[in-house]
Amino acid sequence: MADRPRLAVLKFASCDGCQLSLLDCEDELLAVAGAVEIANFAEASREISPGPYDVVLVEGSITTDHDAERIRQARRDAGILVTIGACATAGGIQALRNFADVGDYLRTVYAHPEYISTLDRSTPVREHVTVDYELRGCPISKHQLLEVLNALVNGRRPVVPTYAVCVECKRSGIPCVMVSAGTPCLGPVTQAGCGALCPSYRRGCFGCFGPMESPNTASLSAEWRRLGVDDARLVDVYRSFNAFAEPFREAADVR
Amino acid sequence: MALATESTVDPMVPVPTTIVDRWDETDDTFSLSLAPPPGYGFEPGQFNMLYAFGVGEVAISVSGDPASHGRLVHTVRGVGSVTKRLRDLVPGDVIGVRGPFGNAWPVTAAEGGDLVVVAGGIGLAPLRPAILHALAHRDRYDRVVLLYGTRTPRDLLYADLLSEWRGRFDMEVLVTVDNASQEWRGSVGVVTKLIGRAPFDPKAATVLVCGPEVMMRFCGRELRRRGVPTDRIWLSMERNMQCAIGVCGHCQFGPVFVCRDGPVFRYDDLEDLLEIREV
Amino acid sequence: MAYVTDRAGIDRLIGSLVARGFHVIGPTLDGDVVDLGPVGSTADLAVGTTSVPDAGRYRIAGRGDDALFGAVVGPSSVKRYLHPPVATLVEARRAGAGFTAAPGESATPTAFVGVRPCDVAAVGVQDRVFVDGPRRDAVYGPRRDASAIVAVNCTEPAATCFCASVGTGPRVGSGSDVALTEVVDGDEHWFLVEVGSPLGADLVDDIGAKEATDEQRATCDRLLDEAAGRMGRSLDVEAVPDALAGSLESPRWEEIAGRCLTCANCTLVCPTCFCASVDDHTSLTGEEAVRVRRWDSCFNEEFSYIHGGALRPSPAARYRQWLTHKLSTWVDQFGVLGCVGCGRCITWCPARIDITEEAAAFQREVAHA
Amino acid sequence: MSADRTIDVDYLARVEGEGSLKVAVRDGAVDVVEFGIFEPPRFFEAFLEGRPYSDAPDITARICGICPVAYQMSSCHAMERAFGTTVGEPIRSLRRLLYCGEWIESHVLHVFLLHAPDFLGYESAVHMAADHREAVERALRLKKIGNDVVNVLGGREIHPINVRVGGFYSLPPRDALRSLPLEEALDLARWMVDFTATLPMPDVEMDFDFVSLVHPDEYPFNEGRIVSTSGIDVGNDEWDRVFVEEHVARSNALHARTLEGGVYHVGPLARYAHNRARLSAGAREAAERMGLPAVVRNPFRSIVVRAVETLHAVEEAMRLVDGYDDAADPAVVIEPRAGTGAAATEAPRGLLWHRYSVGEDGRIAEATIVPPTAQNQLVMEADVRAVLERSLHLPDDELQWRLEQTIRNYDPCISCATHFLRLEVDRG
Ligand SMILES: Cc1cc2nc3c(=O)[nH]c(=O)nc-3n(C[C@H](O)[C@H](O)[C@H](O)COP(=O)(O)OP(=O)(O)OC[C@H]3O[C@@H](n4cnc5c(N)ncnc54)[C@H](O)[C@@H]3O)c2cc1C
Ligand code: SF4
Ligand code: SF4
Ligand code: SF4
Repeated sequence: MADRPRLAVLKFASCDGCQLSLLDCEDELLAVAGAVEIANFAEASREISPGPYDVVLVEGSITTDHDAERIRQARRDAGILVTIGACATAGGIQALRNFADVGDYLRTVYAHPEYISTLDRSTPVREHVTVDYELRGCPISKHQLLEVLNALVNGRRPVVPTYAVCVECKRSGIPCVMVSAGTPCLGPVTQAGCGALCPSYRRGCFGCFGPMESPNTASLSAEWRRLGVDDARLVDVYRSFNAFAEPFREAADVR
Repeated sequence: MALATESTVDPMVPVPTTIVDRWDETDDTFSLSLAPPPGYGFEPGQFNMLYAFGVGEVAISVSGDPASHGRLVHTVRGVGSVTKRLRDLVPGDVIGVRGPFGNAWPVTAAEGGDLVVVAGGIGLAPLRPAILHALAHRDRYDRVVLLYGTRTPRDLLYADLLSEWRGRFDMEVLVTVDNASQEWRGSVGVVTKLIGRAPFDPKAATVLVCGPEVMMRFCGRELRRRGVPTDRIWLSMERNMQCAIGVCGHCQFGPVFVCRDGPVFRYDDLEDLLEIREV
Repeated sequence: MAYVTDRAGIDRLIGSLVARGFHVIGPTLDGDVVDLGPVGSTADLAVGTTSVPDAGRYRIAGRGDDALFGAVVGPSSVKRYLHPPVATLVEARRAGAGFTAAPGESATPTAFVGVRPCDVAAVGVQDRVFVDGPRRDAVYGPRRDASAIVAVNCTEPAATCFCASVGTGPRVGSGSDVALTEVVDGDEHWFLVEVGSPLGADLVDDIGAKEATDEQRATCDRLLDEAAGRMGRSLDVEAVPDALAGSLESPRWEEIAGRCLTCANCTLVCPTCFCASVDDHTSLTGEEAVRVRRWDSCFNEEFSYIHGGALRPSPAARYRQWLTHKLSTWVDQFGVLGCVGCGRCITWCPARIDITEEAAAFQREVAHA
Repeated sequence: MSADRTIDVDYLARVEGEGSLKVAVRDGAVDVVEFGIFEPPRFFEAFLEGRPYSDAPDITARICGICPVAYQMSSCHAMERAFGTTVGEPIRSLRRLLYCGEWIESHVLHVFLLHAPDFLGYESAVHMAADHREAVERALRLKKIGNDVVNVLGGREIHPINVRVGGFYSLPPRDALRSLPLEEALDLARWMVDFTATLPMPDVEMDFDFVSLVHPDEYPFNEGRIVSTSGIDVGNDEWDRVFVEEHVARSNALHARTLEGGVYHVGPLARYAHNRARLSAGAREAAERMGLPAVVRNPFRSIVVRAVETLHAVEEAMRLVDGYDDAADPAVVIEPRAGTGAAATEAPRGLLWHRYSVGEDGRIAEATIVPPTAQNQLVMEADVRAVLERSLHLPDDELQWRLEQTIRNYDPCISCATHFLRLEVDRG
């Protein structure tokens, strides 16, 4: 990429956490701001310069017609488009609406649903435009975010593995919670990236990085049942932060 | 003498080496000529690990003349991040080199009979040193035959050299392409089709094959049909390679490590495995 | 010649290793598991703790005694230290038009105390990969040179153990500097000490152990013979390599793939699996670059990637690669089996896949074919 | 300058989430002031229904990536009340410590990266760093220490994974807390107070009805009664007896008022007004040194109060770390039963109220979440109106900036504000 690549950070339906990850890179923030030109990052700067951009980070899922149009524009403006977080890569927690009637939701939440314009589904960016790289996680790992920015600046392939959380768990020498404590863990079907955070706190992974490259949810669900987890709970487990990711969607169809 | 082992005790540390010259071979393929340290030598079929600073390392066969010691030539197809970075470098830039690794084409064992070289696409690169060697010692071989196929005429490597070879009386060159435009007057079709009509004595030939794995599998079958003993057919295999010294595990193909036991293998050693999916 | 010592003697042994500049590693309590960790004295060991591994399950329990080495192998093996999960291979830095490149790791002398015979054998297997090959690995080699091994023979094999059938235990073969046999019997608690190397002889000198009586030696022999008969599992090392080599197209691979999670746990806990990948990282400015080697696994899709796609996209092919490598092609490559019978892959597989059962199933299949 | 002006800020920058501001001036007088929230709704309350009680801390955290700890704390406390459970030490202290981390992180983020650039005339902190590199570096260092606190307790700074109803999944080792660089944070927080006090301060005084928690012994994080300047003093379960929410067309978030229709203010100024005496010694002393009155009515000075609260959070964290003993169970045992529980805690930007009804089966039957920014929407508009009236002499661009700054006084979190609401169907 010639001199300083221009970076834009765009937000769709989300909690802001993934873009905040960039501001949470306290040690690197000023260096990043030196290596790239932060051309459009509304959360951090009033100065918003128009596209095209070399790299566009997209946070959030598509939940309105307006946003569906915005993301198409973002794609036109983007050299490399990177989706960040479970919302952008899988529809996020708000994709739970995809399994219900949004009219009911609107009435539950808002006194005047007619004021609200929203699609009945929350969909990943990939369903609307071509995506060059995906960073998983709810939220993303800031290390992976830095890795992608660094790799793009330096013209190398970002190291973003798609294997299971277990790989990081074992590399770090964390005792497996599933085997050594009987704690159900989604690590075997979840993509690495977090550094096996939950098991390191003796908690089972709950899948916030979404499905790994070859998730065998049927086999893992069978093991969870052996540990005493009922089908209703299994549905909850797969229907959480990456509910609309295909393998988890299927896994939740237990009946 | 090997670069990495000689200059450091660590076989994983690349030796910075300067690019002396570079030129395009086709739209996506180019050659790099490096200045090797004094004493560097290789055998036809061996490869080096080339390191593009900060981007990564890839296995690339030596494609130059084994007799020319002043220059170390590689021919590379730009397909991914590392090879594309290598493509963008210019003379004076420095890359890392480790090697040479792997075994060689059996050019000596082939003496006294016909030498048949079957290449597909970039597969001609690792075979060129073998051909150059054979031509340099032409009297040691009966017929020297090259069967070469690429996707289109634009993908033919070493065009000048090919026409020079075509012009020789002591070498047979048959070229084919998968898809051709109007102007192409040569043959059209996959390279395996050439095997049936190529002039060589199957009983006295040694055949060296390099190309995509499917192409090598079909060549193997075709050569066997033509009557070439399977222990005189040799293939050069490609696998993911990260260490080149047999410790990373990536290049396993059943019982062999391609980097350590290959990349050149006798067809009869691999024949069965080649027929099995996803080995 | 065999000697006898007590817990204080083991403390002196650890002290002597420390005095010789070794960083000492041994089985310690880590939350719910007994696993390798730094040890300054016997108090740091998992004293009085046993482990109860089974397929896909591992629990610890109190023993009601003060055994120092009362648990069988935990998830980690010596591999974690000699072939570390993450190692910097190359540190490169731009310099003028070019760059400089240097090795990234140095070795700390490390002594492993309480290593089970299967794991001692595993070090031997990894030696063949990393130091006996055409080129010596620059991370493993120096670490191995700077290592010492105090083995402990196994008198209490677990349900997942099958070293006896593989020929690696329960009594340690070659490869240790000192070999201990721990005997706890009522009030009695002593260690038979056997010397395996000149360093071992010096260590035994340092701790001032007395010579063992015939009776003590006989006790240990008996305990180890009994242990050999109490293995929870077995593997037919004569038949399995060929059975697997002949089963590459068996439909059984698909059946196993139905259970396998491709989570890679088995390969990562395996004390002989050595597969690794090299990643490139750069400083943001691009001035510095490192090449880092990380444990990888044949269960990971990109492990077999070449331009155009992964060569083993299906989980069945990945499982097949693992099992045939461990129990068949390893012999072709290195002259030994890739399995030492420690049972880790059985214990730490969340899907309870059992290497001995799967191997036996292929064997039966071939026999009936 | 024309007597008719409109200023539309379509996309408010340096706030968390997507908001807009529309003001119209007719015949020289302020006509319309609308703080709009167009961030798409995410329906959290709706999909919490039917989920197990234990999902609440993880799911509600995703409402806001800036203050996930606040959501986890309000939901845990509400659930524990529904089940009649109370947690003891060290869990109670660790929860305060976790909140300290979030306050430090969030306040420093807002003060330096989002708000201070307004006072000094920079588009962003990165622009500001060109002239004030050291200040920005120090701020980032302090922010990082706040995040370190959240990290060690919660596993990560955004959406911590170690919080559960009843306590934690595992307790951090004592050494891990002791090695937090809090001494360094103390120096930085002191400097932060001094720094904010030097900022040029627009001169406005507002008559606010301040609402915050009040605790007899502590500056409030997780516990206390809900108290207002106007005399409200109720328990956590009575929020909806004294406040109402309404849905207006311009916003995807609901607006809150007092029952009498009054506009109120939550956040640092409110907490400070009600709890100044219970600030840590150093924070109280710093407030005095800066000449902060007992009640701060200039909304722009909230930046100073945030700095004082940051110092408080650092000192409080030091106290909590000193008293920490890791030999304890990480969580109390929860026995779910049918019931309703409510809890208000103090998010960095103000009162955050949760109420849950849980069925026999431990699943959520009803959820209500009222975030601070929803409560501040009306007061923000009132402030904008007041500032606008005083600033009509400014040219459009300066006026716009000044109005944005006014909005940012509230550190509004729009992600929070959009996704809530009560299960109340207006059948007109
Ligand atoms: C013995 C041998 C000799 C060779 N000789 C030649 C030669 O003479 N000329 C020539 O042109 N080529 C040759 N090749 C092939 C050459 O090594 C590859 O084309 C080259 O490695 C491509 O690297 P790349 O980074 O440019 O491409 P990519 O396809 O981007 O990368 C390939 C490497 O990067 C990694 N990788 C890239 N993308 C992914 C992904 N999505 N997932 C996982 N991993 C990924 C893999 O580890 C792989 O090793 C040879 C190969 C071998 C084994
Ligand atoms: S704890 Fe979970 S992620 Fe870690 S190895 Fe076990 S199953 Fe895999
Ligand atoms: S372990 Fe699982 S749930 Fe926990 S942070 Fe990692 S991916 Fe997310
Ligand atoms: S065999 Fe077990 S441990 Fe190994 S990859 Fe399959 S599921 Fe994972």
